[in-house]
Amino acid sequence: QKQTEPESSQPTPGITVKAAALKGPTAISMVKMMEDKTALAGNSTVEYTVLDNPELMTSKIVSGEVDIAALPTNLAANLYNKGVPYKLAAISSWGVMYLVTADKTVTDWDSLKGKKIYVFGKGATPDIAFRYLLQKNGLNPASDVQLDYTLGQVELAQSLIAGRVSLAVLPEPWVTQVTKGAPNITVAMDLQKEWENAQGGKTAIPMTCLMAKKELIAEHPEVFNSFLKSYAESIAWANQNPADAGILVEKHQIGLKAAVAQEAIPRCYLRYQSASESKESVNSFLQVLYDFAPQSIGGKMPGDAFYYQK
Amino acid sequence: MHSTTRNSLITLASVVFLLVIWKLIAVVIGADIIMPAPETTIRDFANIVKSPGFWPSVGATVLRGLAGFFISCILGLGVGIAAGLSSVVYWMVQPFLTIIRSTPVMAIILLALIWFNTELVPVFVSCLMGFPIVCGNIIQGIKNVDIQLVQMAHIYQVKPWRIVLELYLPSLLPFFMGGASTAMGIIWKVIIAAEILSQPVLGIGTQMQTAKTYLETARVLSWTIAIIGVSFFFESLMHALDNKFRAWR
Amino acid sequence: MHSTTRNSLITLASVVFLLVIWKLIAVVIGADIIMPAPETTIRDFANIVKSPGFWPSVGATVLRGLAGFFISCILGLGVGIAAGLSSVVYWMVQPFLTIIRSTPVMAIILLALIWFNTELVPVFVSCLMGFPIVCGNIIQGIKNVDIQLVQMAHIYQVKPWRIVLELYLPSLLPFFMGGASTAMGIIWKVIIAAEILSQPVLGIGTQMQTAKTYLETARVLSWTIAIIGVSFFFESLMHALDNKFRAWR
Amino acid sequence: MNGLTGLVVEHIFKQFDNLPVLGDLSLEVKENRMACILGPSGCGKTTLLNIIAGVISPDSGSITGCQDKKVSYLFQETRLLKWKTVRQNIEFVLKDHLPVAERRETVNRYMEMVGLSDFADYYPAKLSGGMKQRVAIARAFAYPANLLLMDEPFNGLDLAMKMSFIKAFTDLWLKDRRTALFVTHNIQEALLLGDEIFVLSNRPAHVKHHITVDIPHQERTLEHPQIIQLENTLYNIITTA
Amino acid sequence: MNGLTGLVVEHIFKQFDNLPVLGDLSLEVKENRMACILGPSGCGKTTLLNIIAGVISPDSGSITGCQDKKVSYLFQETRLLKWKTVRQNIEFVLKDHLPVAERRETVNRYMEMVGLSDFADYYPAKLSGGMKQRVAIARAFAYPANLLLMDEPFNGLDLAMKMSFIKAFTDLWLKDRRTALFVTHNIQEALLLGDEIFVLSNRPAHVKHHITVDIPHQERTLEHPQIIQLENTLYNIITTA
Ligand SMILES: Nc1ncnc2c1ncn2[C@@H]1O[C@H](COP(=O)(O)OP(=O)(O)OP(=O)(O)O)[C@@H](O)[C@H]1O
Ligand SMILES: Nc1ncnc2c1ncn2[C@@H]1O[C@H](COP(=O)(O)OP(=O)(O)OP(=O)(O)O)[C@@H](O)[C@H]1O
Ligand SMILES: [Mg+2]
Ligand SMILES: [Mg+2]
Repeated sequence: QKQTEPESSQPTPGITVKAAALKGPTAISMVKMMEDKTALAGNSTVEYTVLDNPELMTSKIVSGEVDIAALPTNLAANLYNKGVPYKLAAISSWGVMYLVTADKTVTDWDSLKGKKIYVFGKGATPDIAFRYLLQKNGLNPASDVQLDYTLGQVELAQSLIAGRVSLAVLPEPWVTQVTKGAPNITVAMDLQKEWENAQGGKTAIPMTCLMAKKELIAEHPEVFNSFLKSYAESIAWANQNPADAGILVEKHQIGLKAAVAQEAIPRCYLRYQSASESKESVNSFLQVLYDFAPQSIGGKMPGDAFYYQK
Repeated sequence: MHSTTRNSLITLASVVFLLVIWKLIAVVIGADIIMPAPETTIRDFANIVKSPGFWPSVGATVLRGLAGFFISCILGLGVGIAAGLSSVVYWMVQPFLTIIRSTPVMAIILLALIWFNTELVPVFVSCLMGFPIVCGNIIQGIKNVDIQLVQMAHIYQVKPWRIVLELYLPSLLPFFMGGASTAMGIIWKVIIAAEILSQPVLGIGTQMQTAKTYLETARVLSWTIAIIGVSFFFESLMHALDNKFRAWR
Repeated sequence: MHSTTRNSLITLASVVFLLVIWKLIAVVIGADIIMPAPETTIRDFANIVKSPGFWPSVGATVLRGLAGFFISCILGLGVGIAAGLSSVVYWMVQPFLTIIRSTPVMAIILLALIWFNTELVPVFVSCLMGFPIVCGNIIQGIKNVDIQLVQMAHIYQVKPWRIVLELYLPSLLPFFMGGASTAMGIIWKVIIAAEILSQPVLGIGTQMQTAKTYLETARVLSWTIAIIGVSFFFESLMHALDNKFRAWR
Repeated sequence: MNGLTGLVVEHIFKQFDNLPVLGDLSLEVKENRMACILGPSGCGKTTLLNIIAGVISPDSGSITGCQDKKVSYLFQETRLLKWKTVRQNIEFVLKDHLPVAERRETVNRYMEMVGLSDFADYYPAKLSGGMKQRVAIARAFAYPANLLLMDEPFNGLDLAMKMSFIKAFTDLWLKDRRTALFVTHNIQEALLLGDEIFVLSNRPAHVKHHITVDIPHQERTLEHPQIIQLENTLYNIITTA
Repeated sequence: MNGLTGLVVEHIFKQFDNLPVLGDLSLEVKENRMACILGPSGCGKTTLLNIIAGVISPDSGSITGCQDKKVSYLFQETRLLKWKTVRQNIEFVLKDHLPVAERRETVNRYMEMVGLSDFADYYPAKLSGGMKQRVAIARAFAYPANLLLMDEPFNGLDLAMKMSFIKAFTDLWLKDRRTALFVTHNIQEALLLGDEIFVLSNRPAHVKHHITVDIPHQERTLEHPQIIQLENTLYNIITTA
């Protein structure tokens, strides 16, 4: 706080950047920065909030309350298409989706035929991505398998542990929780890998991203760039030190316990990649969503202006 | 007839007033994604009404709501009368009522999902909300029944079930109507919330949730208008019924 | 005294019965993560009561609940009496009531989050639930006020505000109590739901949501017990008050 | 017709909170006779009828002779169901006791008797005070009881109507005798109807005077010399309390 | 004291639904005199009082002389607030008209008059029928009105009490005259209190007979020869409708 005092003797009084992250794996990317209270260029500081649900994130972005936000990429595209003055700054996670099962006969796509698969959030990204993969692997989502959307993520995890559900698409950190809680449940497929296969090895699935306010980018480019730098470091650190990161995750109430986070982090595919480098991946990802349900990304593919160019 | 026209006019004026406020809020907020203007929403509403999925969704939600309402009323009347008449029953059901009233739906929903078919979960949840409203009112109503009339009926050896039917029920009517019309209104809200959670194939809540994940706020509001319309229709029905029951006034 | 003991015993018996059912369900389901056994839960409950965060969380929720309750009652009484006395007001507020009753909380919570401080959102949302319950009952109650008494008061030129205070209010009491005690019960549920959505720093709902994401079902139930306890306490208070008000019976 | 003992009330005590209302009250009404109770306002007459009817129980004392009797009780208040019409109010107490045809005929007869045939479909809210009282009378008379209790039955009726009711009631009662006990504040009513007249004291009430009227009912008129004499006696008893 | 015209009721017609209740009813009560209405049950007496009090409005006809008067109305039903004690019920109508000390004194005086001082803190549910009526009487008398309307005021009271009330009321009224109009079914009450007696016809009601009683109130007793003669006249008028 000292640095932000208006009558500071410092030659360049810094600004306060407001950053928000969605609870869960998305926020892990920022945990090191939260802990270190890393100062940005020009003695600027960051104020962090962890938001509980996408609605809160939406309202904070629409009202312009936050400068930088970590959120699902499709939500970013949707918001962008609806006209919020933000840009995609970087991709932070490349997927957290797994097919988990207690059923040993599930080994490949063909073995899914005729099975009942629990998926959560009908029409949301995991659902669309999974149906896309089914199609790509020669299965008709409507007839070859039975998709059940009854349970939410938490209920799904509980039911898997309790043995009431045996086959489900699940994101981290639930995958870790479930495999910890019920040893008979294993990860049958890494949907990230499957996505890469389906895309011919060209692109990965850019699940969550960092979005920044145009105003910040334009008016304080050096502050913004120093943020990106710290952010990239923070991600790298978390990947290298999952145990320490886990402890911080619990401390900052990001929605995971330390032990869970430690195991989940390697499966969250946290990797910093700038917007311009990620363009192709993002485009093909959004295209898939668009083909299934144009509304899911706001009715159109975002143009080049969506991507922050250094 | 004449006063009906006047009443409709007043209601209309108040709806117009609401629209104006809405417009103002929309202008102040200036973000369609948070609060679309009324005209945008109404245009969108016109579209969904024409879409083929509209009536089936509305129908499914209405059926669930009515089921929840009737179950709430029957249970509420039964338990309320028993608890009102016997203090043993009263103190016996009290813990159950407290639990039903105050337990967060979240804590129950997984059990509900395990035991009931997805289609029925909203009905179950709406009973958890509607039943205690009706029941609480009936318990109060019973305390308010004129004991002198009950004494009279006992002296004249009127059969107990006829005392309940012809003496208690009419005395309870205003309390029942108060509870039932409130429950009727709130049940729609609860049904939607439960549909959002349990995602049955057809239902206004399911549609709303989809619109919400896609950030289509105007669509969310269009479905809200649909549920308000449904609610308004049934409330008017209740009001008409209430007036009919009061013929003896 | 004597009958109070008896009543407590009956309630106790019924609580024990509930625990037995709970135990049975837990055994049948056989999965702690879905339905922990009562003894596990009670042990966990004992732990959270001792934890330093317990009372502040409970206190915050109780404060919000009481605020929501009192605002609901005051608004419900005011609007209810006005609408009950004047048919113009009745038809004017009708659309507002319908909207408040049936609009899904979700559609409002976004707006609420923009306008209110996170701490206040649960209060606001609980008013949206409590107010129409009280209001609906009061409207019915007004219809039930003895017109003969009102005529008497007019003949004797009693001042209007004294007629409202000394004639209408006591007549409305059973209706008000019916509405208020139901609202009181349900408000806890709603406060929790809103806390889960808006995540204020302190609150039972916040704690519950955390426990839920950590898959700590016993902890979720422990907090449920806490809210049931709170609800039970205030309901008993209402009951005592109600009896006091009925001294003239 | 059935029942053998008449009504015997012995040593009744009743206290409300700290207010002693009945203090050692005893009286006896013989089978198929009509008794009348006179007494100051608030002395406990209604309380006594309520005790006999079983609505409240005495603190001590015993009542015999009404256990297995059907009781018809004309309350001090009309106690009509306001959501039922005149006809429905009377039918309400008859439904469980008479078959439909007979019930309809009975209801019509008693409505005719109290002059309310034209108002059969009126709700109580639209009747005058006296008309409501007449519905209550019709209901009490129509009910097939062995014991008839009436608390100020002719309250709020005009003189002509009261006279015709007293006549009609006497006729009915002579034809189809029942044990009857009624409360009144009117000496003439008491003398025209009662076989026994009990005058109660002030609170705590007991029987202060007991008069037996030995004139056949058919012969009783207000001009009958013995009646006039009893009237004066009673008048003096009551006004010089 | 104030007001100059008395009460003039002219050509009143009133119909409920399709039931004509009052048909061209006219009557006049002179300033500070007491008038009495007799008439068969259900003929429209209460309706007439309600019209005069302004509770309901007539279909046609005019009423003059009560516009700016304070009216005290003893209704046919007691109309007590059941959540208020005897004292509070009387205070309820006085609060806006008398300062606190005077009010307290007035309430005590009238409770004394109706013999309910010991029951000041009783709720109506615990009073007998006659006691409730007495509270209503105390309330109506205590209220400082210029016009007093009473519908069967002495209903449910015992004879001794009624006589003492008639006496008390006459004294009050002689001291502090008000225009008064009351309904009764009792000829003796009418003769002891009324300056004018109007006998109404059957529905639709109009004034069938009008008798003026010219005996000073202090001299009226039931033994007064002129009263006895009038009593017979009225008795014949009423019973031979
Ligand atoms: N609100 C009403 N609607 C319809 N009819 C009514 C209403 N009020 C009174 N009546 C009718 O008007 C007639 C006169 O009623 P009212 O109460 O004036 O009689 P009353 O002379 O006071 O009789 P009583 O001596 O029995 O009190 C009755 O036949 C009654 O049924
Ligand atoms: N439930 C009660 N609680 C307390 N006191 C009561 C109750 N019921 C009656 N009383 C008292 O008992 C006394 C007798 O009442 P009761 O109604 O028997 O009188 P009553 O002889 O019928 O008088 P009335 O001629 O006025 O009808 C009264 O003083 C009354 O206040
Ligand atoms: Mg009595
Ligand atoms: Mg009348």
